[in-house]
This record gives sequence, C-alpha cells and structure tokens, in this order.
Amino acid sequence: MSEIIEDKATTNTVSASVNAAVSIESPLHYFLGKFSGMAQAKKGAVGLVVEEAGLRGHLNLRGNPQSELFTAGVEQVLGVTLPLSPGTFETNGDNSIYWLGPNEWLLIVPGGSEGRTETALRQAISGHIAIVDISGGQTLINLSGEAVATVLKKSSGYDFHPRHFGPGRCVQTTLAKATALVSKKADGSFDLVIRRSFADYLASWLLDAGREFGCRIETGQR
Amino acid sequence: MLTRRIDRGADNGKPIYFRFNGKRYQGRQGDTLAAALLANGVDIVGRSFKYGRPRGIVGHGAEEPNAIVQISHGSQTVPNLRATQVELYEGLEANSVSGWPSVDFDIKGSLGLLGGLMPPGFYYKTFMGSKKIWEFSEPWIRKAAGLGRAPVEADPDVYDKLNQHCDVLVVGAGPAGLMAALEAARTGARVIIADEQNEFGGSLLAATQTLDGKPCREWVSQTITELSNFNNVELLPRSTVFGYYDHNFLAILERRTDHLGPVATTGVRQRLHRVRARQVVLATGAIERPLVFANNDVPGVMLASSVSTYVNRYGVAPGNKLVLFTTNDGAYQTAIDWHSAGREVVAVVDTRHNPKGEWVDYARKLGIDILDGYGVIEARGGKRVKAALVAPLNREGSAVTGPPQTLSCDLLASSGGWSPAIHLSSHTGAKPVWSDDVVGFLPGESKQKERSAGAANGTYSLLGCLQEGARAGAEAAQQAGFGTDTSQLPLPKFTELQEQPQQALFLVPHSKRTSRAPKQFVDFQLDVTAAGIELAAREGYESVEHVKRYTAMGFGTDQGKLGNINGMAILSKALGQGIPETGTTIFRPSYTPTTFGAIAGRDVKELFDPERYTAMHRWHVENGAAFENVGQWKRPWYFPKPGETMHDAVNRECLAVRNSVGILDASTLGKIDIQGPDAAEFITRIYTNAYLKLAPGKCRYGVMLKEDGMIFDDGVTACLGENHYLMFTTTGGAAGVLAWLELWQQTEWPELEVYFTSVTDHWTTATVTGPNARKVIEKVCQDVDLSNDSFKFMDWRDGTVADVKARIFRISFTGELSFEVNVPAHYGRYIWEKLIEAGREFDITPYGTETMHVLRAEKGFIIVGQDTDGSMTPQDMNMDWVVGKKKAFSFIGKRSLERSDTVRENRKQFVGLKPLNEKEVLPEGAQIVNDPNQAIPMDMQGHVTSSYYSANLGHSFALAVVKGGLNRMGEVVHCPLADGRNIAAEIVSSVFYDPKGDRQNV
Amino acid sequence: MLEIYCPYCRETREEEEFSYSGEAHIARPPEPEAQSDEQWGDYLFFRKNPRGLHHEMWYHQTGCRRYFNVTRDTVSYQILESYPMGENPTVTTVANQTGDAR
Amino acid sequence: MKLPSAKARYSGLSLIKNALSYHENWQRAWRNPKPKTDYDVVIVGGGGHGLATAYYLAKEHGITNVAVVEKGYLGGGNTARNTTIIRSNYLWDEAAHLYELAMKLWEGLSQELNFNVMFSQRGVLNLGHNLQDMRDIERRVNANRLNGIDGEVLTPSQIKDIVPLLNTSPDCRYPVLGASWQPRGGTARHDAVAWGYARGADALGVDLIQQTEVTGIRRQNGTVIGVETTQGFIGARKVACVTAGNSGVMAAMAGLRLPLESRPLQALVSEPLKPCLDTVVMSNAVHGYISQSDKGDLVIGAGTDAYNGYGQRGSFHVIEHTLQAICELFPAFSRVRMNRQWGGIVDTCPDACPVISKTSVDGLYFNCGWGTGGFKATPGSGFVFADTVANDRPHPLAAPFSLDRFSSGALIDEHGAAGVAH
Repeated sequence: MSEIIEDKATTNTVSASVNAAVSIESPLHYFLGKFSGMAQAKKGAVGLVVEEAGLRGHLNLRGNPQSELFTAGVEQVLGVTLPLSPGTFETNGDNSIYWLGPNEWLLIVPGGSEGRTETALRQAISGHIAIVDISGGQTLINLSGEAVATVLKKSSGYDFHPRHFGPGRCVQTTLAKATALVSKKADGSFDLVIRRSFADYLASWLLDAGREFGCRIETGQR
Repeated sequence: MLTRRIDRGADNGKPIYFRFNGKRYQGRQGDTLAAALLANGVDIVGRSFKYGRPRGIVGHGAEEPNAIVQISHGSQTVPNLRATQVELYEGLEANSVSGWPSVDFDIKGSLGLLGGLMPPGFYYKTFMGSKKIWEFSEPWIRKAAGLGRAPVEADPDVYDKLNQHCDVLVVGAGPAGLMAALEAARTGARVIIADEQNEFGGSLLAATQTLDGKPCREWVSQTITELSNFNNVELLPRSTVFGYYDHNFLAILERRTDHLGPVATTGVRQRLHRVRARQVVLATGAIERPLVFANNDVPGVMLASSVSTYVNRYGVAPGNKLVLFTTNDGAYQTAIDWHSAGREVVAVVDTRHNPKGEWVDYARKLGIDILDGYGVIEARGGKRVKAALVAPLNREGSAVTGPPQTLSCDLLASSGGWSPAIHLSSHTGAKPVWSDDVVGFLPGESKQKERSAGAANGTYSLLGCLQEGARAGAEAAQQAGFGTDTSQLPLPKFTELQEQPQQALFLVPHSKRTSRAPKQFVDFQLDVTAAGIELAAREGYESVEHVKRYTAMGFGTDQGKLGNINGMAILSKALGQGIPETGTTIFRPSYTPTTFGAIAGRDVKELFDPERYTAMHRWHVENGAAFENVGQWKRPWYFPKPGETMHDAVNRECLAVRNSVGILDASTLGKIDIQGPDAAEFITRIYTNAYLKLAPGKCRYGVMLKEDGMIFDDGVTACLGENHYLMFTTTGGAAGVLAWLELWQQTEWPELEVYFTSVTDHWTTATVTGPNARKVIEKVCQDVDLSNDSFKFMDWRDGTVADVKARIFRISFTGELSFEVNVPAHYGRYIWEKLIEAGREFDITPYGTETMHVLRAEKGFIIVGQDTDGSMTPQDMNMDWVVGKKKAFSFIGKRSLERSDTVRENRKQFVGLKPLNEKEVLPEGAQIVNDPNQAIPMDMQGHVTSSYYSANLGHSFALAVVKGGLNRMGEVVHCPLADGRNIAAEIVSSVFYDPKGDRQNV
Repeated sequence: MLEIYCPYCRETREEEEFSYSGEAHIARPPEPEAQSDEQWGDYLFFRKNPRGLHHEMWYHQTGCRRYFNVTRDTVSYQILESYPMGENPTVTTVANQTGDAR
Repeated sequence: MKLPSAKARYSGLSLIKNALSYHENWQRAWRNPKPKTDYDVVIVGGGGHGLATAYYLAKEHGITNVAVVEKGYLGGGNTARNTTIIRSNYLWDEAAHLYELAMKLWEGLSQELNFNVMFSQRGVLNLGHNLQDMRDIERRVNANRLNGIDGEVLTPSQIKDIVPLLNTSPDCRYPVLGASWQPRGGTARHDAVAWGYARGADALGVDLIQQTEVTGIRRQNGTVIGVETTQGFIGARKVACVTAGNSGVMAAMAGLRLPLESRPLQALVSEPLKPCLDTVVMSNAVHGYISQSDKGDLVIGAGTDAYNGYGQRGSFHVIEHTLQAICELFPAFSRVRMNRQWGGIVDTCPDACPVISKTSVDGLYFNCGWGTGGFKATPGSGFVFADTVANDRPHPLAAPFSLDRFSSGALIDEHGAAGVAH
C-alpha cells in the first residue's frame, strides 16, 4: 500500500514542540488564571497549599512484569526500579514509576523528555508491550500543609493514615466524584495525578475543602 | 410555690435569653431548650397529632415525642427539632409545630368528641363515597397533618464529610463507652468515640454516685482528659451514629455549630463522618419505658429518669409534688433525687407487692411513702397533671382489685423499666432477642464485627457497665489486631445498691376496660392508644407490622423509642401470646433524623457533578459560546453573535461550513489507544466490520453492538502502525467502551495480546471542515502533502501544524472536506487559535454541537443515543453495509441479529422525513401515524429522532424510525401533535445532502 | 456498603471504586450460530440470581482496571473470597442456601 | 362458615355507629382460616399483586375456591416498601396499555373495594435536564397522547407554578429544561391497597393464609398438583406465583429459571412537614424522585444497588447521591431531615418490563419482574394475571410480557427510552 507512513515505529509521541513561541498550557491554567495565589487564609493561616507541577512527561507503560528483559530494560532507561508491589512507586528525583495495575505503570519524566524516553524504551524492551504518551491528558498537583490529611479525608474513602499509607505508597482511587493517583512523598506531602478535563472541578473541590483551614493554590516550578 | 430552679451556687450557668412561641424567657448556659422551658414553668409545648391534646415534655433526649419545635426563621429555620436536644443559645427562637390557633388553645383539642370518630384506620373507612369527596377532603387532611414547616429559601449553610477509618469505633460515651474507648486506646488501636450529647458521660452526668470518692462528673472529665491525650483517639461529641451499614460502615452526624445559633454559623454546620471501623463497640445505653395508663399524656407526666436528669444535671425541678410510679427498683433514685432537692415526694407507687431490697429500704429511711401493690391507673388534670388516681392491683398487675384513691400532685413520673437502645445492632440485620429477665429486647447475634456493652446489652448496674465496657473495648481492639483481649485498667471504687427483680408490666389496668377507659397512650406523637392496638387486633390486623402500619405506631419522628415495646406487649396480650411470638422490632436508620444537606455534603451546587472542560474551554467562554451539557462535559452548543437568536446563529454556522469553512472543538470524543499483536483481531471481534486488513495510515468507521445485537456505540478506528490502533468513541460512550473492551479481553479472550489505554484527555481535536478546509490547513502545515491524491478521505497523517507535531485525520462528520487536527492538549488552545487565524481570510466560523447535529443529519449520519435507543440493530438503521457477514469470528452481537424478532420485516427502520410544508420543523420525539384521523389509541408507526431546519437545503427535514420504512419511500405519514396540529411528511432517504458523498472526497 | 478485596491491588477498597459486572463464569458459546434462539436467549438473559452464595464479577474501575471474581452471600452481603479471572471459586456451598443451583 | 359478603360496609355512618359502642363491634377485615386440602387456584405471595389477582379471580371469573399463601404477613413485601407513585405514562404501547388499565382501575378502586386507598391524583412531573431528556420526554408524551393517556410537555415556568420550591434557575449544574406532566398520576396509600384487596377477596370467599411458607411445588407428569408448605401439602389445580424478589427461588422449585435479577431499591422519608409539595417530581438525569405523603413526610425514592442482593437495606452512597439530587432540585429541603430509610427487593428483567406468563409446567403461572414499577401496576397486574390464570392463556394485554420474548428478542425496552421505570 502506498500510504504507509515512513516511520514504522508506532510512536505516538508528538508533544515536543519545535518552536519556543508556541504557547503551552497546563490543565490548570484556566483555573490558576482565575484564582492563582488566592489565599483563603483563616487568621492568616494556610493549612493547605495546592501546587500544580504541570507539563511533565507522562507515559503509560504496559508489559509483563515476569519478563526480566522487560523489568531490566525499564530500569536501564529510567534509572528507576520498576515497582512490582501493588500500590508503590519508585523515584530517583527526575523519573518516577508508579504501579497502576499488575501490568500497568505510570512513568513521570521531566517535561519534554517523554519522546526520548519512549524511543529509548522501545529500543530497550520488546514483545507484548505498550507505551502511550498521555502527557497532555493529565497533570500533577502537590498537596501540602497541616490540613492535607483532613482534606484527603474529605475527598476520598481511601485510608491515607500514615500507618497504612507511608512514603513510597501510591493508590489510584476516587477523589470527590473524579479519580486520582495519590502518592505520598518522603517530605510528607501528597502528589495527585489527575485527568485534564477534571482538573478545574478537582481544583474547585480542593479549594472548597481547604477553605476552613485557609488555603493557597499556585503554579509550581516546571 | 417554689421556683423551678434549684440553686447550685457557682454551678449556675450564666443567663441566656430566648423566645418560645413569641414570648421571651430566661434560661441558663448549659440548658437544653426543654430544661429552660421546664424551668420557666412552660407546661404545654405542643398539641397531639390527631386529637389536639395538650402535650408537655416527657423525656430528656432522643426519645422525646412531644416537644417538637421549629427553630429560627427564614432560610435558616429548622423544623421538627426535639427541645430536649436543642442547646440553648442567646437569642434562640423556637415555636411549637402544632396547635391551632395556639398550643394553649387548640380547636381540635377542644372538640373532644372527634376523638371517638377517629379510631385507627378511620380514613380507610370513610371519605370515599365518591372520588369527589376524597378529592375535597384530602387537602384538609394534609393540612391538619405534618409537623413543622420546610424552609422556602435555599439553605445558606455548608456541610461536609470526612471519610474515617478506625480500628475501634465506640458508640456512646457513657460509663461503658468511656471504659471501652480507654481500653482500646491503650492498645494503640485507632479509636473513635462518638456521643450524641454535647458532653461525654451519658448517665453519669445526672448521677449522684461518687466514684473513687469523687463526684461522677470528675471521673468523667478525668477520663476524657486521658482519652484526649492519646493521639490515636478522636473524640466526637454532638455526634450521632445514625446508621450501621454493611461491612462495618457507620454514618455519624456531627453537629458543629447548631448550638451556637445561626449568627455563629460561619464554618461547617454539620459534618457527616463516614466510618469504616474494623470493630465496633455499641455502648448506646437504654431508654426508659413509660407505663401506659389513662391520660398518661397530660403535661406533667414524665419519665422517671428524665425527672432525675433535669434535677441533677440541669438544676431544674419540673414541679413540686411528685408521684413516682414504678415497676422496678432503679426508679426509686428519682424519688430520692427529688427528696434531696428538697421537694415533696407524695408517694412512690410500686406495682410490686411487698418489694424488698436496698432501694426500697433506703427510700423508706428517707421517709418516703411507698404504696406497694398499687398502680396509677389514671392521671387527672387538663393542661397540667393535678392528681394521680391510684388503685390496688393484683399480683400479675392485670386487674384493679380495689377502689381507687386520689393522690394530689403536679408531677407524675413513671418507669416501666428500660429498653436497651439496640437500634444500631438492629440495623445490621441482627434479630433482637426478648429477655424476660431484662424485660426488653437484647441485641441479637452479631452479624457484623460488633458487640454491645452496658445498658445497651441489658446491663444496668454501674459496675456492670464499667466492666462490660472495659471488656468490650479490649476485645474489640484485640480482634482488630491490638493488645490482648483482657481488660487492664483499674475500675473506680464505689458502692451501689443492689436491685431486686422488676415486674414486667406495660399497660396498667383501669377499672374500665381498655376500650372504654380514658385514652391510654402508647405512641404519644401519633396518638396511638392501647385501645387502638386492641382494636387493630380485633379487626384482623394481627401481625405486629400490620398493627404498626394500621395505627401508625412508631412512625413518628421518635420512631417509637418510647412506645414500641409497650405497643408490642399490649398486642401480645390482645392476641394471647408472648412478646417473642408477636415479633421483634426492626429498626432502620436513621437513629435520629439526619439533615439532608449533611448527607449530601459538599457535592451540591457547582460541585454537584464534575464539569469537564476541553483545553479550548476558556476560548469558548471568551467568545460567547452557549453551552450544552453532554454527560459531564460542557460543549459549545452554538456561538451567537450579538443580537442573534439560536436559530440565526445555527443557520449562519451551517451555511459557513458548507460554503467556506468551519471549526469545531471535537475533543470530547472518547479515544482509546490499542496496542498488541492481537489488536486487529480483537477490534474485529468487537466491531461489526473487519479490521484485519486495515493498513497503517487508514481509518475505518465501525459500529459496536451489545451481545443482544443492539447498537451501543460507533466511531472511527485508525491503524497507527503495525499492532497499533486508535479508536474513537462517542463522547458519552468513552468510559463504557473502555470497560467493555477490557471486559472481553480480560474475561473471555485473555489469550489475545492487546492493551487499551484511554487517551481521551491527552488529545485535543480541532475539526476544520468545509470546502476551504484544505486551504486553511495548508497555511499552517507544510510537511504533509494535503492533496486529495496522497491524503485521501479516511486517511490520517502525522505532521506539523503551526510548529506543533500533530496528527491529522481526514474523516468527516459533516460530509464536507474535513481535517481533524489532533494535538496533545497542552497545545489545544494554541492550535485552535492558530487555525482560526489561518482561516480568517475564509471567514472560518467556529460552530457548536447544534450545527454539528444539523450538518450530520443532512448527511443521514446517526447519533447513537439520539437516533438509536438501545432497541435498534445496524439493519434497522439501514447500515447493513457496516456488518461484516463473512468474518471468521462471530462478532459480538451477531447471533442476536438472527433471532425471530430481529429479522422481522416490519421493524422500525431509519429513514428521512420531509415535511410537506417546507417551513414546518417537526418536533423531535413526534410520533408517526398513517392516518391522523383514526381513533385513539392510534397505531403508531415510529417517531422522529432528529429534526431541523436546514439553511443549506432551504427546507426543514427530519430523521425518523418508521415501521418497514425502507420500503415505504414516497409515502406520506402524519405526526399529530399535542397542540392539535398535524404535520404531514413524506418518507424519503435519510441522506438529504450530497447523496453520493462527493464533497468529502474532494 | 461493601468493602471489596481486589486481588490485584491486594487491598480492601471501598465499593465506590468498583463496578458490578454480573454473574461470573458465564462462558460465551464457542459457536453462537449453532445455538437455538432459546439457548442463545438463555446465555443472554437468564441468570442464577440466588438467595445466598453468588459468584460475580467486579471491575476495579477507579483502581487497577482489572476484572476479578468475588464470592458473596446475597443475603448477608458477606464476601467470602476474591479471585482472579480464570480461576475457580474455593467457596461453593454455604449452609442453608436456598435458590437455584444451575 | 359465615362468608364475609355480609360484611358491614365502611362509611362515615358506620364510624359514628361504632363510636357509640366504643369501637368494640368492628368486624374483622379478613378471616384467618386454616388451609383447606384442595383449591382451584393457589396464589403464592400475599402482596398487592397476589391479593389483587385473588380478588379479580373471584370477582371477574367466579373462581372463589382460592387460597393466597403468604410466608409473612399480607402486604409485607414490596407493597410495604415502595414510594407509592402511580402513573401510566410509559413509552411503549405494550407497557402503556397495561399501566393505563391499572390507572383506570385505580380511579375507581376505593369505591369498588369500599376501602379508601387514598388514591390522590396530584399529578406526576418527569423533569428533563438536557436536550436528549427533552427529546425523550417529547417522544413519550406524544406516544402517551396517541395511546389515550394524558400528558403534556411543560416549560420551566409552568413547572415553577406547580412546584414553587423547585430550583428552575438556568444557572444550576443541571438546569430544568422542561418536564412531562401526567395530571392523572399521583400516589396512593400503599398498605391500604393490600388491605383493601385482602378484605375484598376475603369477602368473596378467598382464603388468606398468612405465616405459611411455600417450600415446594408438587408436579405430576409435568402438571402442577399443589404446593408444599410449612403447614403441609395444599392441593391446587393451578399455582400462580406472585412473589416479586423471591420469584427466582420459586421458579427453581419447579425446575424453571427466570431472566431476573433481584436488587435492593432504596427509599427514605423525611420527618412530617406541613404541605409544601403538591405533586410527584421525578428526575432521571439527576436521579431522585420525591412526593409528600398525606401525613406530611417527603417520600424520596433512590436508585437500586448496582449488584444483586436480598438484604432489605442498601448502599449508603446511593442515599447520598439521591439526597444530593434532591438538594440540587430543592435547595430549601437541605435543612429537612431524613427520618427513616429502607430497601425493598425488586426483581428486574433485562428490559425493565414484567413477566406475566404461563410456563412450561402446566398449571403454573408467573407474574414477576416488575422491577421498580410494581406498585403502580397493582390493579392492572392482578386483573390481567387473574384472566391469564382463569383461562390458561395470556390476557391480550399480558401477551407481550410472556417469557418467550427473551428468545425471540421481542423485548419491550423501557430502560433505554423511559429511563428509570419507577
């Protein structure tokens, strides 16, 4: 057939822009445009800080965890061990891998490196795998502050108590009437990975939940 | 007359002013509204439901049936609160919910005669001579019923929820609950202890006992301090555990600001705690049972324990001269408390003959008169009790054995023993068990991970409660994985009097038989009497459920907390059987009424349901789009220019697309990335047509059926490369289709190697469509050969659009030359604006879903869910061409297409309709008949699924499903409308525009 | 309100995370065309609906997106086991069960 | 035995008369007989449908040698647990005709039974919140009118006139775009329906046997000969099962299967309030329906649980969701309080329509699968089922509801078009 596209590799990563003038918007840009930095402080206190760490590279990875070639290949490319225990994640600061399911992981890499990462992964691993760039479809927000545990309790039925959910744990669960991948970082704060189309709703929800403690929403560093 | 306040010196709370039925009163800090009303000598707080009889305060907590009040006014009014549970605050306004014209003088009540005409079930027996009579009577019946008034303004308050997890939940913070919580906390278990009252302590708050030589209250506050010091314990006062659901899920309503009054309501008014508890201790206490005697509803007749509570806890003496009527030792406490408060105890009337024991001796020692073997058979008095009529009873308490005598009094307290508060255990489905020893129902065998302790378990001695609580706490913690199951804490030291057995007595005999005696009330709120229950039984309503429903017993806001056991006992006697044979009580949530707003939580108003936005949403808002709700998505419906109606805007948008170029935000379509060696095989099994030969760079339209053969979704699937596909779904179908694919792969064909990933949110889609579409794309995309020869209809290409790597699909939902530009959503708005910029010279027109609908309808393209309804096959939709009959695998739904009903000739089929009057637009949903003049019921042939005016065609048109429609081209059918019009239309092909499909191929 | 153990996440999670997918262990007939209308109707619509032990499928919709099986008592709602697709239940009888045993 | 046909009629006069004798002389509403050894028809299930079947068997077909065998007490199942809504505005002809027959019977039921079932034709509104809702409403109302069923499509302002407390602001999350309105719809006193039919059937000689569970269906050569019960064997030429949620269990006794799934449907009531809602308001899109009883309670219907179950309780989040919908529709009700919640077990067919059918066993009949639509159908269901049993062939209105539709594919899909068929 004549129409076959030149690149046989089935990459669908097209997010790298070639021109710096191209404007790029994180999922929360609209919300932040309306509310950025708004401190709903109660007597000056800020119990909850919501910070978007947008525009990172997000890749969905599927494959067989029993295959050593697969696990070793991923580790070699990312520099992070593929987490095999349910509900855990591994990170080296730049790259993180979250367990999503028995054959499914989320990779978060520095923004702009998702294309390179995908290509490198496709070179390192083979067989029945899937790598899908979903960078545009989600964003990461960090929740910190004294009230964060209460705000999570308001939002999700999952038990985020430190006895049950320590640093290194992650979980995909319901958050308000949407879903999120929630993980706990070593500094005690929580990262949420949420879907783009639900971002405004969830930001409104979190702000509303944090109102009684005083809260601030802002853009983090890229 | 003595004042109703007992001076407690330094413990007297500060004065608080409030209003009741318009009159200003003074209460004290710490009072409930009921306590303050009693202190002010307010006897009548309401009128009874059916007979309008004056009613006073009976109890002191959740059991109160009479003192139902409306608090506050305007948007913050709350109907139907119990005065016994309303904490007093400055400026509180309360009103009775019954009584007309006022509670002190009530018309219904003064017509005593009516009582006789209103036995249980009277309304089933009358008002039905004709339909008219009932239609006339019902509004009056409704008006007479009901308690408080619903607010008429939106609720200004905020409610929220906390999802809690704990190892041990202790319900009730009386002696048993406090011990249980302490024991469990000590093991390190996560503990929550909740109590409905404003302070912890339960019965200890009104007890005169000393523990370790100190007043009870001191032991309570010491224990609370100890509990608060654990960081693994959460204390929830003012928190009612109102429901116990499956898998140890319990719901708690915490009242956070109600006690401060509406002015103070700045935070969360009420909070719902949704608790998953590993183990539960139910230390919910017990509710005292009143005795049923004639006129036992006269104000001034109260529960014995309530009298004690008002005296000891609130410093209020609700009268001067007390007659205490009891069947048990425990109630003697009330006479003793009254005596200690310096008031007159006229007599203790004890139904037992020669009661002996420590309590009786103690009372005698204090000089209290005891009439044993007697019963109060009737209360005397109108608006306040004036006397008790007492008479000797036989040993069984079943008959009056001598002439009655009158004891003058203004307060008549009664105790028929206690009913354990087994409500929560009953919610779990545990069947309550009758105990002759306790004279009450005990919690049944546990169905969940719970145990009861203390009075809730029928254990009434303080020592027993403390011991049982401690044991339960330790056991619960141990079963949740903490500590050992033996209690470790020392119990306080104290002495208590030992109780002798009580007498099981419910209905006190009268010298007249029940049907003729003055009313003996069982359920105060709903005016259910002993005679009513006996009558129900006589009429054949023998099951306890029948009796409850026929008499309405237990259906009040107190849910029969005082009356149900008495009622069951009276029924048992009427039927000549025991209480266990008569039945058990089945309680359902809520334990006490629970605010709707709190159950709804924060998921109201703008947070009621997520609003989903595309990456271009801000642009749409800024450019004046009118939005349509499509599922949770907000989609631009049309883009009106100043002064335009919807009709104008849609016509303009439609013409622009057909004549030049338009642009649509199509980002909401579901998109699923499919990878794996068996991807093509899998898709071929799911869709009706074949995908095995679809080459990379190509797209194909498919229809998905449920296994019953009915259309479920449709969309285009593109082959991205070897073993790699991208499937588009309908906007509404995205999540359902992904689950559907996963279902078949994971459950039926795990051997097929294929992975699915949702990329709906990743890609933003801008559809550029119209004869000038190519010219627009050419301006921003240089690295793709856009010519028709090399980039054909139903192809896709990767390229760069305005410096962003994009994927372009040449697929069309308008029938025009179309390019669907997909970019990662971060670039969505940027690309959208760039495309509009590029299209400016062609007057590129943004359009919304309405124009999209019109344009696709002109082409006869279906919308699943609008043109189909779950009962349409591809053949019905004239889409036989999409069904691959030669596929090796019997695709999902195929077999169902061959059933006798699905191959039927005259099924409804998808056709076009052209109204004979070209300007008349058929309403969508109009029904189609052959003959509009036929008699009703008419023989309906089908209905209009889509209908529009087409600016391009210059006439109106519609899509419809019509019985056998595909063979009826040219026939005229009719749509008789509700407004009397009849619109005639000709059956035509469903493709109105460019039937050969040339325009999309240019 | 159920708490369901997901054999893949190896945790007990709230009911809200899952969606129910009907009776388990209903195999699609290998040759649908060879089925009579009655047999096919049976496969499509007729279910055990027992009062008691029920083997059923659940989808961990907002979790790991895996389907798995659960053995549940439809009267007490007690969940007796969760097990992956392709495996057989280990709990198949319960005392006092009534209902259809197909 | 004195047949209660001599039963004194209820009236205002009889109330006065009995009041004078302290209500000591009221007759039993129905007898409490011992089962006979043999009946022409045994009806299993003493709910509204079963009792109505017995009543119409006796009244319309002269078959009075009938027993109704009930394992608990009369009307104790779904009859006692529903939200009492009555309407007949169903989409499809088959369903519409059946429910309209019921509606016509409702309209004269209190008079016919001499028992006030408090049928209150206060109207039923079905709200539309999006464009597709409005298309469906238009379609249904048009179909109803051409089927002779009253119906109108109302605008938001017309709705506001009927329900002043409803939030018709265009700014809310799911604004009300319009509604269908059936003025003849309304509510009835659910328990009274069972009791009225029971008293009526008893008066015609039917034996109502309570606290007796059917434990088996005895057959001989493929024909029914009676039922095993906890009171022993009761012979019967015909056995008619009307056991709602337990139908699957009954069918299994005869070696049959039914296309049913049983699930709890939840409902709740508020505390009694002065009249504030004069009609029935239903909303499929935001999922809640509400009316106010004569006693003053707001009666609110929630959804069914998503999974099968026989526990007469349900998942709490179903209630939460429903009350969110109610607060969305009626922001003023947010401060009103839930007094009681419960669940009833509904048996639902794949097409949300009932099964009224003969079976492959001679003399065995089933009437089940009413799902969430059972109460409103009570008189019609009993009427056509009695006819089906009496004549051993489907009543014309019952014919489309035979079991064979599940193999032919002739489903009557009220799911898709009418939404939730409450």
